[in-house]
Amino acid sequence: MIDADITVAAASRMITYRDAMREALRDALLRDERVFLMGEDVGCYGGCYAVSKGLYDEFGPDRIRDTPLSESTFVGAGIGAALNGMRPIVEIMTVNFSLLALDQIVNNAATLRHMSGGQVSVPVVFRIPTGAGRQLAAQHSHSLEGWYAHVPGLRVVAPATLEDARGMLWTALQDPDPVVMFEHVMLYNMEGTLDAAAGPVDIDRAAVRRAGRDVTLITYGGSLFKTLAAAEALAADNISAEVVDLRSLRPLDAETVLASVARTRRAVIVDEGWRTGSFAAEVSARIMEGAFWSLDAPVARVCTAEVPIPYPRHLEQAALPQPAAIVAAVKALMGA
Amino acid sequence: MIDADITVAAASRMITYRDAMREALRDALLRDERVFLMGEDVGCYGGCYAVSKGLYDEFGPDRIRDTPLSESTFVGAGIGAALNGMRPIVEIMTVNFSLLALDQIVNNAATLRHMSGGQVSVPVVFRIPTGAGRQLAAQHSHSLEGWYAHVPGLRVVAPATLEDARGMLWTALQDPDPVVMFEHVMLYNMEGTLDAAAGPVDIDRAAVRRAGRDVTLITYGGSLFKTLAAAEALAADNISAEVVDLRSLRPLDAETVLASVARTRRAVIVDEGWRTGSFAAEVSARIMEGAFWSLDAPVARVCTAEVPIPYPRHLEQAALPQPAAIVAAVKALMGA
Amino acid sequence: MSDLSPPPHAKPRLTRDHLLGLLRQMVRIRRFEERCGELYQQEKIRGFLHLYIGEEAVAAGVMGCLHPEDAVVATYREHGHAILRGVPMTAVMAEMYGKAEGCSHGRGGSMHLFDVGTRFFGGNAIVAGGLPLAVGMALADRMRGLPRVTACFFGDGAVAEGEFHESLNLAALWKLPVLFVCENNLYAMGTRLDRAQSQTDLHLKAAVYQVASEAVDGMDVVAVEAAARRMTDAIRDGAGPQFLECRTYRFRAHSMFDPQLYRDKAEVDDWKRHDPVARLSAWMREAGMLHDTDLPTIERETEAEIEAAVAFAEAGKWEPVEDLAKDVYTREVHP
Amino acid sequence: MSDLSPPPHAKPRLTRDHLLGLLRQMVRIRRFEERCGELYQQEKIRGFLHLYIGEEAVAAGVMGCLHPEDAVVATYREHGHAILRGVPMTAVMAEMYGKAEGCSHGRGGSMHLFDVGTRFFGGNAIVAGGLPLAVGMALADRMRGLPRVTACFFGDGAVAEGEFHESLNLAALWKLPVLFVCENNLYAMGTRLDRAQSQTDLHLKAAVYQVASEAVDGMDVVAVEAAARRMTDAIRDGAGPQFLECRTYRFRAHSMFDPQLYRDKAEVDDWKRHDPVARLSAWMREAGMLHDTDLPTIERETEAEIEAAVAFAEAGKWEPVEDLAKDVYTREVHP
Ligand SMILES: Cc1ncc(C[n+]2csc(CCOP(=O)(O)OP(=O)(O)O)c2C)c(N)n1
Ligand SMILES: Cc1ncc(C[n+]2csc(CCOP(=O)(O)OP(=O)(O)O)c2C)c(N)n1
Ligand SMILES: [Mg+2]
Ligand SMILES: [Mg+2]
Repeated sequence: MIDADITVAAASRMITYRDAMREALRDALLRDERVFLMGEDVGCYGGCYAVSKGLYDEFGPDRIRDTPLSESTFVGAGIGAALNGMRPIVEIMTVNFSLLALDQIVNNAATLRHMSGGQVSVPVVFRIPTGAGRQLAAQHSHSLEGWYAHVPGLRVVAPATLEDARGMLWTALQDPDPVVMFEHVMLYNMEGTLDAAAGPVDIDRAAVRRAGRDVTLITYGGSLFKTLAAAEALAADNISAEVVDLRSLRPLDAETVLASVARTRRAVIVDEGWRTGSFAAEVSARIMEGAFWSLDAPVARVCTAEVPIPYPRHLEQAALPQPAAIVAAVKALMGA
Repeated sequence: MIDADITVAAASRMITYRDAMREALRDALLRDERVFLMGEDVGCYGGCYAVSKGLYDEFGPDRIRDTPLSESTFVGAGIGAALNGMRPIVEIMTVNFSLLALDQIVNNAATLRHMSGGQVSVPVVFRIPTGAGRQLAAQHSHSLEGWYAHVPGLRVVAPATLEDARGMLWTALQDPDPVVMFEHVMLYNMEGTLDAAAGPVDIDRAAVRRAGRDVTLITYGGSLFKTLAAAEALAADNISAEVVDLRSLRPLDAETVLASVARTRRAVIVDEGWRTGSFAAEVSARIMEGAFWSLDAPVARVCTAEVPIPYPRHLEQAALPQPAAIVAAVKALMGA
Repeated sequence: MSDLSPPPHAKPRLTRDHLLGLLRQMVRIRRFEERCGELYQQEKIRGFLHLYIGEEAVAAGVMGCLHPEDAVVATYREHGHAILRGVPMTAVMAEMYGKAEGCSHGRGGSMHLFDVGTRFFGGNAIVAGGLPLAVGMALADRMRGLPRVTACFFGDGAVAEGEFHESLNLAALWKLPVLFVCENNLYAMGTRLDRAQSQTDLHLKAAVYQVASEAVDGMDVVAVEAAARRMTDAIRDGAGPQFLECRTYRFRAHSMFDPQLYRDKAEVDDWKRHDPVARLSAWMREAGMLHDTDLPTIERETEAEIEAAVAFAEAGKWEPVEDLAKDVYTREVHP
Repeated sequence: MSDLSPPPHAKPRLTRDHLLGLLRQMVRIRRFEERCGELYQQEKIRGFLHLYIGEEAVAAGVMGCLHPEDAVVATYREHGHAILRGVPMTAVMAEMYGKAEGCSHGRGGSMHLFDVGTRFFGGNAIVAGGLPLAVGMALADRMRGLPRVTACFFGDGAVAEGEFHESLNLAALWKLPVLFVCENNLYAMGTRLDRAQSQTDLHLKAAVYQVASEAVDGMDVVAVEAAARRMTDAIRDGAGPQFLECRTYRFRAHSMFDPQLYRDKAEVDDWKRHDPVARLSAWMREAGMLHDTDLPTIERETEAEIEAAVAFAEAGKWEPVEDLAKDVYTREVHP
């Protein structure tokens, strides 16, 4: 998807997001013997999205650990193992099923450090595929990143690029606290070039993925490429859009967002969550609080329609944020 | 708390929020034989917050139905019973435990109508005590109303006054779709006068609880009385604050909010949720989108500090929104 | 409604007519599913598609024991159940296409077939998510004094979920009229039962809740039906919930994305020797109950039914995009 | 660490010294809890307070079988467990006050006692929420090759939760070194066991997962200890998880808010006749093992320990409000 048409440089290679993620897993398993991967069908089956394919053969059933269908308990077990000297990576097959494990994440992973007065840390990483776009209908298409970003004690990241898919996991594992990593399911097949030496990246700062003057488009995860496409379309109309990829939802790098908006004086937030109560609302509120006086127009949101995701493709696509809607929102702001 | 010092009129009586809620339950059980109450310790024990005390003796174990500790299943059973001709009221002991039932609420209650193409309705009411203030520490003090308000297919209400405690339940039961009703635990002991003829109230519109000119304070549930106290304090400083009680979080009555802000040109939102990703963010974003050009100052939020609620009273109180912080936020906006 | 609905308290029947009926039902599922697999390759059907091929004896054996007023709650692997319950194949196929004429008006797709007319309550894509619903439906019947059964289908994988435990307990505690049908096909996606559960005799797990519980050969439709009839009769007699473990096998991949790295072809082939359709026809043939023209007739009629369903689906309409926000609430609500 | 920690593989001992130790531990809990009840009335302790009075034999019987490197995961009714595990009574009492000197630095309160030094991992206020944690801790020990036991305490009510089912399965499937201790006090708040669970023999529920399982008289500290010793020995020998159901009773209300409408005083009085403290002292007295000065000495020493704990808590400091945001993250993070 991105960079796909750029010639591959000597020190870089073509790779998919899926493979970059698998490399990151392999790398972590090789670097630290305390690391193991646990989840439904991560082993024998090769992972529901084939991310861990091959790792079972290489690392064996102890470290690539298939679990029964018991989301609450294997997530809780990951927390317990982290308390007791391991560095678990727990894959929850999709965010949809993470609802069954939310109690463990909110009431244990996020609170144990605080409730114990700082005696323990919970160095666990939750990998959670998220998002819609595959016609999986109402129970299999949620985008709940914003909920996780609400919870003190958690860190929440969303790798959108190949670099981040390759690099965020190790950084997350080095973090003493629980990190929730959201991987948008539509990104796995994305292919592009990655530096051969690509490695750990920070998980603290937002990134400006495209510089621009007239408006700031703020997004994360699966919506990044739709937003970049919208920016491209806007450029054709002589509107110069800056694109900020949040990368981390908690903590939120408000500084980068506000600095951009201070320059462009306009902002549109793109978020696959349902509009009401979306994470986009938080970003909008932060801009309200931190850049109100620089705004030339109200901050707008492009989110998912307030409907459980329908099965047919045309309705699903109509429900989700699309480049055309982003372009329209920007033009409305520009009074164009 | 409110009205406590007003003389009781002939046609009204003193009553607590708890008793008003119990009257509403009794009323519903008498009016409609399809109604039953189900939950942990609602029967023999008399309800964790004594709301259903006495009803077990009056209506028997079938209609005041004690459940095992199995949040996911008795909530799902409430949904199933609603699908099949009953009008269940399901009490989840507190919002903290509702995390264990969230899958059933999000993936079944909220989606069954849509997934079935409109063939079924799910007329269930979930009663969920919420909020902090009783020194119950990190796992027992959540305010997750905003999460529920994010979900299409649900209606979410928060009765804050005696009238609403008495009146919202029946209206909710008349609604063909699932209604989640949040009762703030600090309100149960609140006493005041209630009209003897008090009955069903709408669950669609926000209410202006106090008229004012200089600033709009927007809140709901347990924070209403802190907000009214702040308005009172501001009045002493000649700042006239209007107080809007949202009453319904989903749908959100943006019209009432925007109309008020259009008049006062300033707004502060008070919400017991943690600040980042709070429902207050949504309200702020709506004002951004709907009243930006009328604003004389950025909309501010007074929320809970980003910390799991600590046990000691002084720290718990410091974490929660308080009248002093509301007053300070308003004064900051007024440039005072 | 299934055309196999028996009168109350009927005994298992081994008449030619009855067995031919069972055979026909299994063939209807088999051919329908095969056609769906092709349509998936042609990208007519999208999303997830979970085929039931190999497991037909379970749905066929159970469904005939239900009455019209009973209810069914199923999983994402539920096309066969829907069809045998009496949801018109046309409406099921249109739903797989996502057309407005689908049984869920196109909104649900393969995993969310609904049909209130035949009391078919989905189509649930959350593993074990249907069990609490079934318990609640049965609770409503009990409270309303209606002598109905709710049949709840789920897999071996669902037995590991917490909701299984909670639901069995609640149904047993309140003696609710639920028939739990565990379709134990030995795998939950790629995870073999013994790699997921310490107790692999799943009916023992149910028995500990004081639920009457039994395991049967799920490749033998007659055995399944006999057990299901005993159990539905018992439920109607007030004996409370019953648990039927059907030992079966899926011949196809878990879904259309599954490369089946986790099992040998030899294992699949072994199981195919117990093919429920072949087995019943062979048995009937030996017993002189299957005439030479029977199967060809069934096949021909089924083929015609399927082609009509495909034609219906093809002719169906896409719901207009303007209707996107429909059917979220019963009354209009603007968030 | 508990001063009763036995050498590995010790057999149950019925020596005077050993029994006196058990008696002392039970008295320590009893008197501590009584004092906490008073302090609650005086509003020194706030929030929820769940007293363990009546159930002391369980903690006393089990805790002595654990080694220093073992771990404990408990519930909101865990003061006794913390004290017997070796968390200083001073730090426990300061925690109940919410003082900075508390074992959880005041942040947790009565329901969240933590002490990493004695490997006491809480204090969990979500019913059954500790079971997955315990399973995970045991998994880590197994993967790290450490021969440790994780003891997990929970009530009869927790057995109805989905996490019980999932955790027993996972521990059994992976043969993890967990001692599950079910404190069956017949009630979950106001709900009597037989009104909540269809199977009231809880150890049978555990057995179905292939977990070695046993029920003992939880009012008899010697019986509890003997069973716990066998089980911890078995776990150390690699036998996998074990489940110990202790049949006990709480003499007090569920928490300080409970008017106890759900049970008769007569039932409580009946159970009080099995008071574990009275029972052990009577038995020792009969056996000539309890000298006249023993109990008074224990009582006096316990009284002194408790008064010192109260004085410590009273003298403790309130954490400054400026520190509110502390201990949310290990490194500084600004959301
Ligand atoms: C709660 C939940 N977790 C995970 C999944 C993903 N998933 C879908 S089907 C399946 C396997 C279920 O196995 P089983 O219950 O045996 O049914 P089968 O597919 O074999 O019919 C899994 C893991 C899901 N849909 N829901
Ligand atoms: C998941 C959850 N649901 C409900 C509660 C409220 N609650 C606290 S203790 C309790 C009873 C638990 O009973 P049991 O497990 O038998 O333990 P006991 O209190 O008898 O020691 C309940 C319902 C809770 N804390 N967590
Ligand atoms: Mg299966
Ligand atoms: Mg109990």
